[in-house]
Amino acid sequence: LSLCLVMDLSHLNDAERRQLEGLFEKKQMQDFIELYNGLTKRCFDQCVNDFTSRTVSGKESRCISYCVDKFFKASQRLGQRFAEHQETTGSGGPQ
Amino acid sequence: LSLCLVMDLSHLNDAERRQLEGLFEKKQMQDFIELYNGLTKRCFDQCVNDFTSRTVSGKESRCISYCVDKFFKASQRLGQRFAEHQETTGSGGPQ
Amino acid sequence: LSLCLVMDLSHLNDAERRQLEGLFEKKQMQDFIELYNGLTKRCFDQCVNDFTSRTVSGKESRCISYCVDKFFKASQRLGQRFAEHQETTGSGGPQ
Amino acid sequence: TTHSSMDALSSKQRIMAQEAELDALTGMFNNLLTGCQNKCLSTNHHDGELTKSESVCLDRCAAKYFDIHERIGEKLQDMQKAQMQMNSTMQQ
Amino acid sequence: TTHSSMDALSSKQRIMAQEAELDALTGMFNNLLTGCQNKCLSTNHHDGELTKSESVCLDRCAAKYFDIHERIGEKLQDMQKAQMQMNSTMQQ
Amino acid sequence: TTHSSMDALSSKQRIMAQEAELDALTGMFNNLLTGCQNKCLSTNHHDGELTKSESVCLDRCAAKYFDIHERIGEKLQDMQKAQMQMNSTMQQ
Repeated sequence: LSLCLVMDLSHLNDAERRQLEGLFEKKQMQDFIELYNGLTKRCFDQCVNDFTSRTVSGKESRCISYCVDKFFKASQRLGQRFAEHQETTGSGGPQ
Repeated sequence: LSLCLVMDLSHLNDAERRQLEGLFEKKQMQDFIELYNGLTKRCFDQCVNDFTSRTVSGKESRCISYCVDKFFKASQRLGQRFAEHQETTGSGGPQ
Repeated sequence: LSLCLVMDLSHLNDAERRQLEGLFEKKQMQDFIELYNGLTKRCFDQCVNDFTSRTVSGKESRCISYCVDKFFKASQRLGQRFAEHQETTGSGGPQ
Repeated sequence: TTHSSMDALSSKQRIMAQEAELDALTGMFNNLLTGCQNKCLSTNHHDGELTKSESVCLDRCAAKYFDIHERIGEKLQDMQKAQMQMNSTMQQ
Repeated sequence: TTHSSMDALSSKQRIMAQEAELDALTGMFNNLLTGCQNKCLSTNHHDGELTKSESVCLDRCAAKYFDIHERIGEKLQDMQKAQMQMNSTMQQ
Repeated sequence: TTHSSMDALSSKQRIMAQEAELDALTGMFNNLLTGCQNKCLSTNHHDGELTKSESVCLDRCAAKYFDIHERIGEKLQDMQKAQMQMNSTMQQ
């Protein structure tokens, strides 16, 4: 969610950085939307498989809640590993 | 295919609405392309599994036709449920 | 990777073609990024399933290398079939 | 409440917000389509009609999807607020 | 027929149409790649070469994919025309 | 080496390169999330906590992912260079 903080922008001047900030803001919005829809998709797929009723059951509801919690804990952990990796390899990736 | 009709645009002025229309037109084109490619992928995956010939068999051809028909009937039904849901919850979703 | 070469641009004038070239350049960058991430995802999914160690094993390493090679050989072959198909059907696809 | 918060935004931001809403709706609808078709439709196509049980399944699937989408949305908004507060604290 | 219909468009619209065509081709090609690789390539990689049967499978898979892509395209165009007529009726 | 090559670019190109880098990082991170969560997390949710073995698996999965991502990146760059040389030969 904050990949922008990971990037090395020291070679840009102030005007370029301001322009990028607007772009980053838009991307963060898109990332949030994708996160939201992707998380719903993931947990819905894993937790809801009974269509004899149109009401979410207690069991499904708990599963969803655990699925979301686990997703964020796993994302946070992988995010830390990712940040550590970026620090050791510099700006990383092909340019 | 017509999610734009579902959205509440009453808080925008005329100039803003015109600008959005251009944007919507472009998105509708992209949505159509995604629909086309996604539908081909879905029905191809489900119906074509025999590669002893390079010609689509009668059985495969019927399967594709049924798959497309069912896709649109299901989409229409889910679209109705979606529209009903949007009406009851207002513009819905996080802003 | 060079779908732009497949398209028929004879109905555009020089200015339009120059504008498209800038657009194509951006898309090629995005395509390269998607190819890179998609290929990593594909071969990682197929080759790495042992998490008793944090080091990539010799077996995994060979699998990755073969997976990448095969991906490119298959892509090249399918790319040839695609180009042949585009030639026979003209610019193809809905407009 | 949506409209009053919208009034404070510039024209450009309002268009961007509307575009984001359309993207969010499109993404949600596409996931609903894929998810409920995968869960409810037989992949063994004998004809092009939806069976009665497929139709009922789609309706229930949609109802459950909307419910869960909303719950997760509320959870995300809480987390986002918490993160924004943390960010604004860090920027000071 | 494509060119004559193109001539009636503005420069901006022609660029947009060309961009849409590139997006359509890219999407189609990516689906062809993924679909036919999934159907034809062994995931048990013993070396980096395509076997003879994998190569033949890829060729046949591509031929079938193009055929089906076209059929579905024709069906979609018919439906799109019908919907556009419906829309223009509704707008009147 | 990155910065010296960056200096030769125009402002617009530098922004585009930075945007491409963000897209690349975002795509890589999303694939890491999906891939390692699929490989390491049980889908049988008994509570909202990561187990010890899930946490260890995520760490190892990430380490392997970074390694393989880099290897494939190097291979791709070699191939891209070869293709660019081929393209420049063809354009002459």
